[in-house]
Amino acid sequence: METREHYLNAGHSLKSWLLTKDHKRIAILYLITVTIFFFIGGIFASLIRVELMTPQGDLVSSETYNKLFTMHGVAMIFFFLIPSIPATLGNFFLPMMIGARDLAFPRVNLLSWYLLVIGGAFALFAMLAGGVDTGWTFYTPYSTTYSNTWVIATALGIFVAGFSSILTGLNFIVTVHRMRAPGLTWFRMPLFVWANYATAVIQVLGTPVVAVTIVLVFCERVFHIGIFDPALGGDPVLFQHMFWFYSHPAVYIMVLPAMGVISEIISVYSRKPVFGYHFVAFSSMAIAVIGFLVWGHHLFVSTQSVYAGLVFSFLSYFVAIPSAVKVFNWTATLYKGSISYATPMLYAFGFIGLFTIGGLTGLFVASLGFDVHVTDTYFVVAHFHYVMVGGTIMAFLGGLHYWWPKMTGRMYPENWAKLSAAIIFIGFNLTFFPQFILGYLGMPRRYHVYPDEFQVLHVLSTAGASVLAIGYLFPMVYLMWSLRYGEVVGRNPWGATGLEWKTQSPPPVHNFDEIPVVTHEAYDYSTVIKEGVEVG
Amino acid sequence: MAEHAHAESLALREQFDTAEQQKESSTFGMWIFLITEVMFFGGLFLAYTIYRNTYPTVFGMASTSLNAVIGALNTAVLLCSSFTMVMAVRAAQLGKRKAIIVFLILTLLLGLVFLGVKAYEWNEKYVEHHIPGASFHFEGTAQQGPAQLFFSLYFAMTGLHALHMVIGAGILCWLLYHAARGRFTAEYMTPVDIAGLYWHFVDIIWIFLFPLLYLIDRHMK
Amino acid sequence: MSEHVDSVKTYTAVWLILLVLTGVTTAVAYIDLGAFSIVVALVIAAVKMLLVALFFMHMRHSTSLTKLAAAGAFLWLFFMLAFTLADVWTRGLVGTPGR
Amino acid sequence: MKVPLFPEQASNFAPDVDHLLYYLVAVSVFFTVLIFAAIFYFAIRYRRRSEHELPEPVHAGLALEIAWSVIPFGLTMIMFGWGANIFFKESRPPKDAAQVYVVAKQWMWKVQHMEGQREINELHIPVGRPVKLVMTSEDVIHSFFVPAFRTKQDVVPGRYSTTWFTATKPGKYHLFCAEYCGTKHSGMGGWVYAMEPQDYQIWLSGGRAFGSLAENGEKLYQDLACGNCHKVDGSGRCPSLAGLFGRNVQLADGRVVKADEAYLRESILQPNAKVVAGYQPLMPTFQGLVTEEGVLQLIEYIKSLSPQPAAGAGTTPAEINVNPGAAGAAPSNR
Repeated sequence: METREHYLNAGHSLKSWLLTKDHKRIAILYLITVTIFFFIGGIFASLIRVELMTPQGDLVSSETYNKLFTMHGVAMIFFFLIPSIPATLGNFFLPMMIGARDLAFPRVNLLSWYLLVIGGAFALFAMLAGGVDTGWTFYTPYSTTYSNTWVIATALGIFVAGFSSILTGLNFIVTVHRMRAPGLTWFRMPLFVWANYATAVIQVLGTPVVAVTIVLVFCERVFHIGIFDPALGGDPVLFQHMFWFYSHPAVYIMVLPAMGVISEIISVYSRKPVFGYHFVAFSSMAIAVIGFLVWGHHLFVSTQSVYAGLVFSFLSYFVAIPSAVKVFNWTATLYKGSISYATPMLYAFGFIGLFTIGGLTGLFVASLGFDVHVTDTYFVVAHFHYVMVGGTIMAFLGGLHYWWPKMTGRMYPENWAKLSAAIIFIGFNLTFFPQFILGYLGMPRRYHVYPDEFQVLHVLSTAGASVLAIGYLFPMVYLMWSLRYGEVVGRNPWGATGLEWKTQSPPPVHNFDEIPVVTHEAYDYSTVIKEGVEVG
Repeated sequence: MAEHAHAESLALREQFDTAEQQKESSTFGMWIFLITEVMFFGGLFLAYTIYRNTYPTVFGMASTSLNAVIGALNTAVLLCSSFTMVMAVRAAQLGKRKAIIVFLILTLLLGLVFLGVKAYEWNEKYVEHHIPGASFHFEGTAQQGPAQLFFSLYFAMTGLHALHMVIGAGILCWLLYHAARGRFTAEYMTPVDIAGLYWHFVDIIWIFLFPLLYLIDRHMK
Repeated sequence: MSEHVDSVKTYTAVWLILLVLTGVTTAVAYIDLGAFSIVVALVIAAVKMLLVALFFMHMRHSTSLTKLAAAGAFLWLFFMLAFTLADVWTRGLVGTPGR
Repeated sequence: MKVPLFPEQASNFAPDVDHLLYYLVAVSVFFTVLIFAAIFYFAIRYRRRSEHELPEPVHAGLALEIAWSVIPFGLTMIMFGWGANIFFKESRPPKDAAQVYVVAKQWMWKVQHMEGQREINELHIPVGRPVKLVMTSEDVIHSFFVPAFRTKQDVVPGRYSTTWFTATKPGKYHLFCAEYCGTKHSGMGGWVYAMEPQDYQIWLSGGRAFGSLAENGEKLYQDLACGNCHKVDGSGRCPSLAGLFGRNVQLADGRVVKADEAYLRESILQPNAKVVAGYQPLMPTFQGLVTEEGVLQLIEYIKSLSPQPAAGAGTTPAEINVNPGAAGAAPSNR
């Protein structure tokens, strides 16, 4: 055991990491990168919350505040949430789950990490050089003509990071189509693979549009050519169409892989196949497709036509079906299961609860007459934080704990993990639930100074944010600790069925000593658990 | 595969089981990449559609100021380059090293001719003050704004197309280098094949750009 | 695609048709067809695209997966154009400018 | 300190939106409780009792899957229909609405009443009478938001956007800019004063000194020498503007457009975009020479030249079959 070669000890030099083509090492590189951006974005978030404790705006100036929320959004969305699950857990486990030795294009995989780093460097440069204040949405003509901050550097960063996302998606699609182990038919694939496949489809079809939109904004700003400039007869609402054509599906880039993680976790810790496997698999694809047809629900009050608004509102409700199908099927999976309360399962419970609230409030804002009142208020802020923080980050942490023993060969400390999961859940709700009320009261988004009567709810939200911040620091510390002191684990500590659990922990360089042949459906626990026989 | 001295860097990679699987993956990967390109240019086509729909008359006037004959000839040049490219791929399929090189050189030359003509046209626009920006002026209409929108789109679309051509030319040079060293055989010619896909795709973009940019309201002139 | 080596004759024929179509589309542009000139121009361009894709890009020998992927790209392009135009074309119909 | 948990209801739309909220909350609470309860119950009832237990798989039934897709979907369709209904109402101002012009710029709201009152960051309106706002922006996108009225409308440079409401309760309500517009975005707010009609009349009579909007427009019209070409009797080089507003105009390229505010604005700033049939494109652009407020005054003056009494009548909603102009399809002009 001590001397066995695995992907972590196959080379110790910096070069062996920076020039690696091993998807597992690239996943670790990604994990480090997105964690850094998560903490950068988190620092901005903390400053925002501290600032909002008082209505006067006395901690920072308006200019600084506008930069804070912009950079919080940019760091979190483009450099944390979008790459978070697909590029780390997906990169690590997608090839293993389909029984492949690597992704189809390992060098492209490494390139896409470098692109993220280069894009991130541009964004970081913009942040350090003075920041950018357009909001992460870069609405024209503010971003092209009026803002005098570092728009170009940030836009370049997002453009480059976009190609990172495209290449990851491309790699996943080809890998799933061409690299599956013998016997692994489409409907034997784990649902995490389905979810990442659906995500990859969105990345490939959507990201190029935002890339070209950024190119146009870039040209307009640098050469003053004016594609969206109303002074020349250009249409600023066209920018919003092009931006949201990507950025609404991008929400599903963030949440679909999270749903995939939850499917895995719910199944393993109930020891039952996911209820309605086919429906859950297809619902991922349905979300990917329908998600492209609803972008105009961000434009209800933008001077978009009433009829377009009607169509977009109507179609938005179709996304609700596959999302509801997933939630119901996860819940039904628990029925007559053998439910363990391991940390990943707690995160999964948290995910289902928070995603349910986030999803249901999505129905609120898809309703035209209702959205007119709450759009661009804290109601929307609360809604998408429930989906992205309550959804994606809960699943990311859940997945990280679930696969941690496989990735590192060591177990995390269970009690600390449970404690921090509870702290995160409580802190999250305390932070964001008051924002629903604030939003309905009419507190607009992106406000540095606000009327006094909103202060109590803001203070409550800030208090929650401090709890949440502590909750996020805990796993950082104990996961690092476990790298050295965690209990050594065997191949399959959870009694899980995926192919990734059939190889050693941590896995060897080429994942499998021998490529497995798949003969069973996914989640057939009778192949792993023999009643009365020791697990592991 | 392994008998060739350089084969290990180009032939079967360790993540694949068979050469067939590798070839299919590479080709499919290139198709997926082309899909992203469709959507990339799609954003520009969207902006074009919206503004042409809003300002039909000005777009017609601005379009007729372009030289349609040069545009058509340049289209023909690009189609010829596609023909020589497909001939290069065919030569690679048959393992004819010399023919690969000849056809790749022809493709490269035709591509450079296209870019040269494009540069000439852009220079003409510069002389005529049709480049969007402070010194923009389009005679014949008081609607300078929409006229400038047309030329903004013209430069964005032809510029990004030309950028793809330049990248394509770079890929052709890379292919030529390896073809000269005899790395492509009838069994292993995937790079030539997928470079061909890319080159033809760039051609297809131009096939749409030409009528959309050059041929609006020609009959009015 | 070493399994399918098309003949030089096929390629030459496609090439010549493409050149002819370029001439046709240019010539037709000088005839006043009203609203149909854009339709004709786009149909000719689509035919040229299909010729290039099917023959030069060997799509007629491709797997159905590749064909599906290519069709998907155009479907998505259609989504983007159709829904944005749905907005632009119906603006102001309710009697208020904007909205 | 007062800590409100629910916004005031002060417009005709506020009760509608609040009722929709109650429905949405009821549906959400039902499903949230259902799912939370199921998770808790299953998690406790079926907790793992031995490390080696292997539960029997439970297979999904098609009927169940369809039921829990279709029933919630039916509930969401009510959300759609209800919300769309309110939205449609919000989008169609009544014909007798009093018109108020709003020009937004970084970072203030400039309001002009028909009678000549001008306000900055304040809007005085009478209770019980529909008010229609015609808005545009001089720089970036802003958004006119009055939480107590439950209305919001983006204000976009280069075009007019419209919203309307009827205040139902006298009082002082927050006006916010809801679309991020730069450094002092959060300072771009003010107050809407809903007043009893008689108080409103008193307030109105306080500001006659400025002259009415149409009077100011007439002054501007003379300063810019518009009348040199646009002669009233139609003998000038340019079409007469008398009776123009609200009429359908035949254009040189064959299209017919309705002469509404957007058309007049475009014709002042981009005269050659729509040339009237029988006239030459001679008019120079007034882009940069007239402010957005000036354009609004000119429009009001041109409206006052129409035979039917325009005072306070605002625009009549265009018929559905009228070509909306620049934004509309114009396939005939290829």
